[in-house]
Amino acid sequence: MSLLTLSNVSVRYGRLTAVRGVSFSLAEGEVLFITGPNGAGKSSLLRAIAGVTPPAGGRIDFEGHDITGRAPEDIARLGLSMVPEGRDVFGGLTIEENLLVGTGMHAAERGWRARAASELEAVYATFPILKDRRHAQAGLLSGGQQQMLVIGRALMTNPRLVAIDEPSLGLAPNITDQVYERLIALRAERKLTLLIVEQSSTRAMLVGGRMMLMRGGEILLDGDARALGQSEAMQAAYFGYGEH
Amino acid sequence: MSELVADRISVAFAGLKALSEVDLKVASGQIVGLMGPNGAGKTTLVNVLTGFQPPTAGAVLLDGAPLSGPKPHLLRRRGIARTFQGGRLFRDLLVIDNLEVTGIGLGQSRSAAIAEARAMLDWVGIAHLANRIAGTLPYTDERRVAIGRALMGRPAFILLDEPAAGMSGQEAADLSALIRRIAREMGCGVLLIEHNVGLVLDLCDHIVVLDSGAVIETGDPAFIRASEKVRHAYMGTAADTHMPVLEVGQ
Amino acid sequence: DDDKIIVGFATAATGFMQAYDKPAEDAAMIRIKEINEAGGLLGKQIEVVTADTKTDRAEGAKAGLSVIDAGADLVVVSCDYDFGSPAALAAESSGLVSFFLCAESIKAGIQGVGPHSFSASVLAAVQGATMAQWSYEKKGARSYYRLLDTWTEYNKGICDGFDWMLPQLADAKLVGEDTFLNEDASIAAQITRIKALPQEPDAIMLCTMMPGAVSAIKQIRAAGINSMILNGSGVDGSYWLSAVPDLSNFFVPVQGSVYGDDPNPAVTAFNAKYKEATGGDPSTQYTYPGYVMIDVWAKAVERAGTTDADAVVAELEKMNAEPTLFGPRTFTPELHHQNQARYLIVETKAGKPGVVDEWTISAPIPVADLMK
Amino acid sequence: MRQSPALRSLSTPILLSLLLVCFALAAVFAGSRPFNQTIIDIFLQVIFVVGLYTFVGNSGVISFGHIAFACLGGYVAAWTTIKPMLKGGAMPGLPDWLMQTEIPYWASALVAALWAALWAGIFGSVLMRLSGIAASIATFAMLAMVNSIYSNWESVTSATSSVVGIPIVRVIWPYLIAAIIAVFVAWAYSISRHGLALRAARDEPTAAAASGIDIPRARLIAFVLSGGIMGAGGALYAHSIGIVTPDTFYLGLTFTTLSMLVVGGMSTLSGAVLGVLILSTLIQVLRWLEAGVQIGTSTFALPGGVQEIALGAVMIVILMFRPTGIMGNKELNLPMAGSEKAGRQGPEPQTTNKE
Amino acid sequence: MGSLLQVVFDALALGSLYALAALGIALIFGVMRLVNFAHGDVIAFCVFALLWPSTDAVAVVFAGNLPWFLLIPLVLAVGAALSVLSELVVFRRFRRANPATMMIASFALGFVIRYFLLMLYSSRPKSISLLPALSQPIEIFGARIPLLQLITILVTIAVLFGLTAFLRRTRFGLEMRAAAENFTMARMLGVRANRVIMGAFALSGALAGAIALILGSQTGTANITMGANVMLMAFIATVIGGMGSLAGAVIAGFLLGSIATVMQVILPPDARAFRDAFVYGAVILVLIFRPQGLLSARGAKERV
Ligand SMILES: Nc1ncnc2c1ncn2[C@@H]1O[C@H](COP(=O)(O)OP(=O)(O)OP(=O)(O)O)[C@@H](O)[C@H]1O
Ligand SMILES: Nc1ncnc2c1ncn2[C@@H]1O[C@H](COP(=O)(O)OP(=O)(O)OP(=O)(O)O)[C@@H](O)[C@H]1O
Ligand SMILES: [Mg+2]
Ligand SMILES: [Mg+2]
Repeated sequence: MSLLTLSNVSVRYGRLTAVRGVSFSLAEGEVLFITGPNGAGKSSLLRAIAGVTPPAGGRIDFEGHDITGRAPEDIARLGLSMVPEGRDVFGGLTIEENLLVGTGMHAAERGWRARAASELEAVYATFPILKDRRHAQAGLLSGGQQQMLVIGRALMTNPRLVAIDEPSLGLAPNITDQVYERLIALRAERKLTLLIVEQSSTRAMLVGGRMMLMRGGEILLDGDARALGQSEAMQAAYFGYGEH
Repeated sequence: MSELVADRISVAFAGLKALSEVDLKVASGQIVGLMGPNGAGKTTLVNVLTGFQPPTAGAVLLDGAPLSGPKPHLLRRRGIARTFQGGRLFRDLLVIDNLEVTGIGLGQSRSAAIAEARAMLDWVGIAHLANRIAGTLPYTDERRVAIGRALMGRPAFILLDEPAAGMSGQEAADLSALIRRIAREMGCGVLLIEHNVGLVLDLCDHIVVLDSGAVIETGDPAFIRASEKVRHAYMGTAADTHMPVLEVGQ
Repeated sequence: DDDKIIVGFATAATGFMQAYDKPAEDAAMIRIKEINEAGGLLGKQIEVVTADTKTDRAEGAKAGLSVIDAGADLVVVSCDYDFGSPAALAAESSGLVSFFLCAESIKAGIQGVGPHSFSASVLAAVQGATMAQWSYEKKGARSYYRLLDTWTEYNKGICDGFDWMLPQLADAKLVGEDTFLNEDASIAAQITRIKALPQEPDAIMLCTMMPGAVSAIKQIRAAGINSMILNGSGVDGSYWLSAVPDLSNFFVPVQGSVYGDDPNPAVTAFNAKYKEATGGDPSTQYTYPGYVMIDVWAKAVERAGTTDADAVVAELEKMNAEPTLFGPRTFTPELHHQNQARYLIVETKAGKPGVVDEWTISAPIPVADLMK
Repeated sequence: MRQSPALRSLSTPILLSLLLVCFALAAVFAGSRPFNQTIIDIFLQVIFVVGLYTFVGNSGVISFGHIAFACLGGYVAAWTTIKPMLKGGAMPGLPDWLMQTEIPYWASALVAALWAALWAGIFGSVLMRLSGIAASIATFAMLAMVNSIYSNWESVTSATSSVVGIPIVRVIWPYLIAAIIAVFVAWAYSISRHGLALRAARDEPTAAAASGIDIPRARLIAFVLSGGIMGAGGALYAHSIGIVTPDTFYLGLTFTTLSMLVVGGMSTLSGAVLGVLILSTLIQVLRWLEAGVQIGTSTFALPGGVQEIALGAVMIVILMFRPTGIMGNKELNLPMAGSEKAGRQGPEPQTTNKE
Repeated sequence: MGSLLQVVFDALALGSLYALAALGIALIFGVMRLVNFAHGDVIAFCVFALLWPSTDAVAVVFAGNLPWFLLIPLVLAVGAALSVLSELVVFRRFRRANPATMMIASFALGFVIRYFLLMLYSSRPKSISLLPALSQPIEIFGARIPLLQLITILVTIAVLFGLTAFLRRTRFGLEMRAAAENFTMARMLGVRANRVIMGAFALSGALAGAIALILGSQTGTANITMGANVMLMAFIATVIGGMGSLAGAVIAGFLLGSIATVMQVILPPDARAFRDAFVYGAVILVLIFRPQGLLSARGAKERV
């Protein structure tokens, strides 16, 4: 059964069309990388899925609910967690508070506090630096530390699907590795589905899974990451060779 | 020949030692790399060198003389330019105006500023973007504009904070070529912060590695590549360590 | 038009001045109606045109010009000098007579507008002087404390009159003084200063106006200071007394009584008429100058036999202790205002106001002293 | 051929001035004195809003204090144009030479501009180091200080009492000319090097500092210039009604001016001017409605107070739909850059060939 | 000694009102970056809600005669309701607008409320006797302080601690602060941000109601513009306290009251009229030396 289905989704900013009729579906536990050059519309697509920029056309289903045009908080509450591009930390809150914000949506469930506490420990285990500075103000963290924080925060909400926009941005190589380690482990533990946007296909090739290439708001290629990554078609599509 | 020196710089933020007694030297025409894990203090060091952050101890020396007064605009006028981790363009202005304004800030006449701005856009390779509103540019181009802006008035030093972040391989390679030209053709001293290890190792004459605010290693690229300390503190897959991989069949 | 006389009201129909302008205007209308019913002025009916100043100075100038363009023979302007003067200046430059409904600053007239401008009320300074002399003579007050709200000229005017009178009262002494601002949320510091006096003063001259007056009085009494409180006419009326239950030893000078106990029965009759016309009793004495204004102006027009401004002004300036419903009125070529007037003294005792006396200061306040 | 940007943007002040001229002509043809006065008020408001724009629009710092400069200017008019005899009575504390001075209204406006600019320089050199809301509050504190001083300095300002005897100017032209000058000055500043630097600093202060721009100094220049415009406006205001009091120049005018600027669009000159024209027209229409209009045989009138409520509601609605103001970030411009004729001659014959 | 204590009490008496008002302003500012100029008019509205609409000079008291245990909740509820209404009808549509636009919108809203009251009640100040028992002064160590002010001070401190604990310790408070910092991001984390902001408005409105009660009983007057001055001082207190810092706002509120009181005490009679010039001069000084405010709110300063 597919967890997330996009049918013919498009996104517009005024006259500019950033995403044109994109359709795909994502099964539970799948890992999907979306790559593509600058301005391909990757971030716009993610924002449409998360309900931040309502799509101009098409339909999005998540876990059997039509979420097209729904409010971001409703989508989040269905279990879709998104890490946007650019580090949207709550600068005035402490690191721990940042991590806890999203757990509030489970407040109606029993035992949520205990679960939040154990999630917190898990995030701290992945990023010890966050634990060291748990009571520091998030806005004062370095760029990379903030990136760790937003990823950790998204994982705290116990989501079914995480969509992450450029997780490696500004991260030191070893930290990037840790992020991926954690994501992959979570996928194994609780069938977490991953939708990851990365500029380059290198990481997708290393990790494996499924990969899509976006360009000019459309999906040009869709297939196995390792296979695609090495292909000539990939290079051509990425840079748009032979199109004019 | 001109020389920018960080002399035993320390910075503390309410109990947190962001930098402790860091020494660093950049000379004209030289590309110096600054590496280190997240939160090592790289940006803080650049902030100190450009007057955005007064050091708790130590001094910044320009050609042997200490720079006094942490006024960023004055340091810029003395030839120490920088870019930021985010683009920080003047988003409502045209690209050409972004550069022109900097010329004006440096005290150039209006016409001189415009002329230099045009020449600079051309030199950086983005002359075609001159009349775009800066806020609408894609990421890569934004970086180039920021670099062009920093190069106005031909500064003696340019400090680049993660200029290649979020760039694809090809884009990073283009950027790398540009940085090399800045050093070779303009004779600028370049301080480069990057997490793209390949780019740094390839480009720099000299590399300083920070961890937790202290210098843990300095040397030429070959030495840094080989350093066990650096590998331990910093390197990941890029230096081909282990990497999580999906089990086959998924 | 030759068959009618036009009175133009450039007054506030909206904004905070409306509260002052409206009652006086209603009273003026009553006098106009009386005149029209008695056959009109110079045999012509008086007609009224109005323009709203919106309690704004720039709008005031426009309102003035509007009624002038509508052919006004008399331009009636807002109660307060600041808000009335733009329209009055417009009238002056068109060579028309203007009357402030109830302004109590010396500027409302020759000094601040020009030779064709008058005020229908009495100078604020007279109020302060009246209270000082009356309390000295009739209440035996000797030690005075002066508390000035620096918010308006009116307030300062009261205190100026008080200051002029005090030195003339042998062995009366000013034991302290202080200032506050009408909008001050608390005057605790000022009260502390009064409390710090070795002895409670006999009287506190309180130069202020609504709404800050209520707050000040409330706080003074709450602090247990029981001195007599002397005021200007601005705090006349019983509408606010509920805020200071059982207020006593509190004195206000008024031109006529709104409490139904005016020694002159004609005033009580006027109050009835006012109620008939507007549906409510006059709430303060500031209703009355509107009536006086039309009264004296109409008399001057009758005597001059024309509405021509200069002729009317000349007749007005001949008035010396001209009797009106609310006391005698005098205008001179130097002063188009009252620098001496008969005042009724209203005392509030256990929350009930009533007329207890009548007082006219022993000498008019010299124009030179008023101008300083 | 492209023209230089400066020349191209020249069409903005020209168009705005033409608009103002239209208003002036309307007043002349209507021939009604109250209407004439209304248009004078509108021009004064244009001067104030354009003055405020010169600082706020370019620096991005909301100033609550600019009306203080209008106050300074208004009193200069009082000090320099009232007949010496009258002055002595109202403001005995003036120095002798000032007491004897009597200059024409236009000269008083000039002196007022200089005097206000001087004080803007003095206050500005302290305040311009601040940014954001702290700067806004500091400018407000400046206004309150000026107000408090002018409301109580008996001997030179006559305190709260109105100063009278200022020659009244009821012809419309001086106000029109002053408004047009203000528009051109504001335009010239915003395209100047200082204006450009300040606008850059507005968007990205950090990057501006890293570009060599001395932000406090850039702000100070705008502050002084806009203070000067406000000062001239204040003096003319005094001449339009013949009196000044400190509370004319306080919160009421401050908020009217700011509202017009924000509703028009605070980052453009066109927004500043159109904000005044549109809101003033709206106010006027509402006032007519309130006074009663004849529709057929019956008179239709809004109850008193509805005017203000409607004005507030309309402002909210405008801002809801145009959060950056009516003009947003756009300047009023000729549709065809460079051809000065296009605007006036209506639609041009379609001879252009499309490629 | 007694007189020094008296000065302290007088300062507290004035300052407590500013401090309490500043809490309402700081709360909304912290949550929305909105300088809510309508707050002063909400205060006035709460007082007028106790009177029947009439344009006569004499106030026709209506709810004002209720016993205190009904009166107080009623006024707080009126404030909260009006405040929530203003959020629903107006401010909700300004989430993405810049602070200047929101500020002018709030000003326009205040204008609407003010003239609405004016239509119903006329511009004449009206007198009411609210909770008269509270005007009695009480003596502490030979210094006098009106009971009302003592209550105000206690209420202010209680509200400060209550609010701070609420914002720091509760989930709702955390969500409120998160929504304040980054509205969209908070929603992406499942925070029902609109509800949260509505909650903040309700709190702030209830605080306006509290101010209304205090001002009403202290001055005995209902006046269309009665909230304006307090609102202005509260706004200044909010800024010099450190934007968004509740404790800072309270401290600054007391500080403003103290400066005004001390000036009143130490200035010679002739200079006393200029008191406000000194007070505002002090405001400028504070801002110059601490532009970020006395207790700068966390996150107020962006790092490079
Ligand atoms: N808020 C916006 N308003 C207008 N245009 C936008 C907006 N956001 C994105 N765009 C435009 O939409 C297009 C797609 O942008 P998007 O950010 O989705 O690309 P991307 O693939 O994420 O690129 P990058 O790799 O640089 O992050 C671009 O042309 C961009 O300029
Ligand atoms: N203004 C500040 N207040 C408190 N702590 C700060 C401040 N600025 C930086 N820090 C801390 O100092 C440390 C160094 O930060 P810095 O930004 O220099 O790191 P960096 O090396 O640039 O990291 P990155 O690669 O992630 O950008 C971090 O732990 C950061 O949280
Ligand atoms: Mg993107
Ligand atoms: Mg960094």
